[in-house]
Amino acid sequence: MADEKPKEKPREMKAQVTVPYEMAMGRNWHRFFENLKEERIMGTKCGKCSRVFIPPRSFCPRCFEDNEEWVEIGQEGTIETWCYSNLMFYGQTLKPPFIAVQVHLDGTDVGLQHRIAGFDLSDFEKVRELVKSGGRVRVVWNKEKKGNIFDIDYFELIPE
Amino acid sequence: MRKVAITRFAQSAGVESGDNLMDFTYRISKEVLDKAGLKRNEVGCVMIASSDIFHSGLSCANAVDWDGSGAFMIEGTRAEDSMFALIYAAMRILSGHFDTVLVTSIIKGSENPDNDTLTGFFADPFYMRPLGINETTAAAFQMREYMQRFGVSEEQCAKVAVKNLGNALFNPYAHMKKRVTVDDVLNSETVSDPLKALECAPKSEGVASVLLASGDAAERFTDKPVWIKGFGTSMDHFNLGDRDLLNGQLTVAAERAYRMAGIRQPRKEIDLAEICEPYAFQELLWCEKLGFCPDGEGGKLIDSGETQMYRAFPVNPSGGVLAMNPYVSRGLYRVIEAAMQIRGRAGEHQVDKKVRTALAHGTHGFAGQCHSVVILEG
Amino acid sequence: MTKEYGTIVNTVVLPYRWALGQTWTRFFDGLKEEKIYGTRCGTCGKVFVPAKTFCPDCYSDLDDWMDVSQEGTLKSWTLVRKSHFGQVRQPPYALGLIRLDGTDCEFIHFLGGVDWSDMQNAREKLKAGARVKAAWSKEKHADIHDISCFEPLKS
Amino acid sequence: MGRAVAVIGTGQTRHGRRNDVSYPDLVREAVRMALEDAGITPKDIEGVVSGTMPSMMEGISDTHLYFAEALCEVGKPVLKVESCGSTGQSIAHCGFYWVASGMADLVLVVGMEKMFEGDGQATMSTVADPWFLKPFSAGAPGVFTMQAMEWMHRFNIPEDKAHEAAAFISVTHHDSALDNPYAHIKIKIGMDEAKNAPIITYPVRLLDVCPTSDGACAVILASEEMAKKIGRKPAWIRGLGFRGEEFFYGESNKSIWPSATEAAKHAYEQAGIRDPLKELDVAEIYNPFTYQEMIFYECFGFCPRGKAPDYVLEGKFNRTGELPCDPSGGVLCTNPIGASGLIRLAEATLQVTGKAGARQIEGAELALSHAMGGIDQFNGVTIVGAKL
Repeated sequence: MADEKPKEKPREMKAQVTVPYEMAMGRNWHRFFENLKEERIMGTKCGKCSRVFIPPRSFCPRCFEDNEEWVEIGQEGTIETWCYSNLMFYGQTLKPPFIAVQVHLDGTDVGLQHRIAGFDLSDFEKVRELVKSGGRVRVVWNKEKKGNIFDIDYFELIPE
Repeated sequence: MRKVAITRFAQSAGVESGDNLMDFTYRISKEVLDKAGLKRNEVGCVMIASSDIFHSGLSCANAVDWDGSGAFMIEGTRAEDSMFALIYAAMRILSGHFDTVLVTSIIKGSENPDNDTLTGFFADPFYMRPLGINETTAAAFQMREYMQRFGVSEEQCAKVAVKNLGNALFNPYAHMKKRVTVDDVLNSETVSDPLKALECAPKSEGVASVLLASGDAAERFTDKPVWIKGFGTSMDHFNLGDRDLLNGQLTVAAERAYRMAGIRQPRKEIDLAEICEPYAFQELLWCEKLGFCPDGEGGKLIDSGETQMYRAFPVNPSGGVLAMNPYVSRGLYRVIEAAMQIRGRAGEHQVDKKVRTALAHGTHGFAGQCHSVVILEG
Repeated sequence: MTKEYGTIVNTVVLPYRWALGQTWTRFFDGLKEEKIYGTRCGTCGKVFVPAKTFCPDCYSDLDDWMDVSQEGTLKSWTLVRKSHFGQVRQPPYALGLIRLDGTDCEFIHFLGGVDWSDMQNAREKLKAGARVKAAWSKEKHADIHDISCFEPLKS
Repeated sequence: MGRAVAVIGTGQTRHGRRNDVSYPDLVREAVRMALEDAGITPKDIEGVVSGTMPSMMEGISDTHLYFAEALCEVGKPVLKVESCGSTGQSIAHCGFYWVASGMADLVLVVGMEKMFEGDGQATMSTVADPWFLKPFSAGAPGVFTMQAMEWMHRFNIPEDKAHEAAAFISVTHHDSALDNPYAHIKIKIGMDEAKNAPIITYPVRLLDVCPTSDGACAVILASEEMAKKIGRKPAWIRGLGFRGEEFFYGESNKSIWPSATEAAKHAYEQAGIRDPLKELDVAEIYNPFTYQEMIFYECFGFCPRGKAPDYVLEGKFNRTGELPCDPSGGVLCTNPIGASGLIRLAEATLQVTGKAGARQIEGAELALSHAMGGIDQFNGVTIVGAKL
């Protein structure tokens, strides 16, 4: 038998793995999402370094102290960086093309990840004309609120 | 050689928590640093342990674990198992490169699906997984062999659950605590015959954190250092069929730890053991393999009553893993419990006798594929 | 949602295509033809089933393939009664550790042909050393389920 | 401080799509080569460290269990360490401290990944949390693109110049890979091709991006005494560092990337390096994206901030330049994630021991190896030298 060759080429075994999790939001994020439902964006502030966080951290990862102060954050901000994605992968939440953005909301010290939308995204060259790092954006609320990050539907560009 | 001390520690309770993983991690890590009077950025190195058994639905768990463990811009990494993290942390100190290492182990059992679902992912995709092998079925094979080969009875195995769930009544951190009888255990639902529900560990929350320090640095943080005198790990074959399930690698892991700690007669020189027994009978089998009693006499050991909390050789006065099973953290919980006993500060579950040397054990994989042993001394 | 605090349901669904490689492919091809292939180590002489690419003890390549016996003795078993998410089949079902004749390791598979409503009888039938034999599935897909289960031989 | 540690053997599989072998067999392929390279047998090994990009990529948990035999772990002390993309460096560091602590004289370190078996981008999106980051995940390219855009904006780098430099890196690395027998992508490309390749996530184009690879890498670490006893030419670990930033991407400044900067600084301090551009002979940088490689040049002090494209276009980092970077072709041409960071160390070792074959940098004596992981969060650096 030693000289017998396998009859077929090596195969692959295909499978889909599903694993369900239910994860706690914790007090801070729960409060954040509850506020989104009322169209308010709340962040937390570090008592030591004074940085304002969004998502609202319960602690400052650098100072390692509790963030006890809540502050309401502006609904406009500046584009720190952005990315036009035309890449499709399995199980993606947003269907491409979409524009992922890091927004520096007024009154915060960190960037928030979200998306820019509200206009035709099919032509990249046009998108490139419109979206610039340093440009201004504002929140567009979702009419239907579910207490998650999509209560902010998207950020729209504020014309210069 | 340098010495390594456990200086301060903290553990969370096993009951379900509404805290998110990040805040939970912060709370416990912060507690340890505050106790030690150490600032986050003064820590030499941070070692995170979080499970790779599809931990909370997040890949690269270290990414989300990083902030809460205080690791921002600090030297560090993440290990797969809390005992691995502790041992690696000790090595970092022994190397002379670091004086302090904060070890934080993290899991929120309540957020995950069943233990059996997750441990099933240890199995290879072609052979053991399609047959439904997981930690429980592997343990059931092992238990039956144990009973068959040595005549250990189901009652003797059940007694471990009676003892440990009872001990847990005195441990404020334990998850499952119950006064039960042998009959209660034997009459509980059959999970995977011969294993009964009360003989199988629950899935628990568990964030635990320990601050290790070098011999010279330790006194800055505590007046009661607990020294890590020895440690050892060992790995068995993957395929259950390639192993003797009753004669695995625990003996080898223990020998390594004993040699390092200079222990020749474990039963005499060790005062107390915290053993990782996700399945009741395993406490008996592991006691044999650790050299606490001859092979096949684990049943007699439990019958003798010696391993009860207030007797000569307490095993799992905390209630063990049967009472509290935060998968990846369970080894570190054993270490913390052993350290508490050595310090004489275990509160209501403090044992009667003076504990000078204690053993902590951790295991993961099917039927004890991988074992870790740590020897602590006051 | 059943929890009394805010949560997010995060269901992870991922696709995989695991490569069988030469050895598993050939082993499963064998099952399709109702053959159970093992490999023998030229160094230590042990026979492993399922066939292995290399000896787990000697680390040497194994290329001595053999068609091993479909009968063996039972070393241990369990009857799974409790359900969990993503389980391979609906409980109750039984699994056995089986030493196939002429091999040096245990083979794992389902156990069948046993009446689980009478546990005392089942335990008697499946005590250590009980003889079992492979029963084949009618439909074969070149996977581990081509063997339907192992059944006790009438003694 | 601590004992000296040497790399005495390395092994790499042929990388690429490897469905000819099952995962454990792939791992063993690398281990066997490393054993052979070091001239030792599995029995000699006193400890094993392994790691992958964590389990969702494999669909198998705690792979140190599954690979027990392939990794020569049975009956041996083991540790498993993982830090996402930077795993390769983290496991090497673990092996280093194991030997440095005096707890073992010979440690086997193995990193592996079979990326073809899962969905890479889907897996990487599970690194992100489900509340804030995952919903906007555009996979790894999305993250790296945002970083590149931030960097260009911050330092006023004209897009055209960055584009030109990125293409230049792509062309030179693909050329280098042709000389690397283990490399996955072996194609000859020209500047026009690189510059006009399809856009993945603007400005990142197809040829700016690493492939998906199957592969494994093994490295054997030894104490000074053991290295001398075995007698093969070793590479000495001269410095190492690892740093991580906040989980939420928007909280730290990725254009100056503190974790990369500080990890290298820590390693330089130990190695006594003050002017890396002059003192290092070669660097193996973890470069899944050409743009990112330029940011690394700046973080590692190879050039001033914002000047990487100029240096690149001057040819400073070519194989014939002042500091050749990624003469192996780097991650850009071969990326089995869990192995990638360790391959960097293996390649650095080959360079300083003069065993790098056609990709050898003449006279290389001091080399930097590096890996990056998480959501642009972690960086690990190891420096090896021909002399202790």
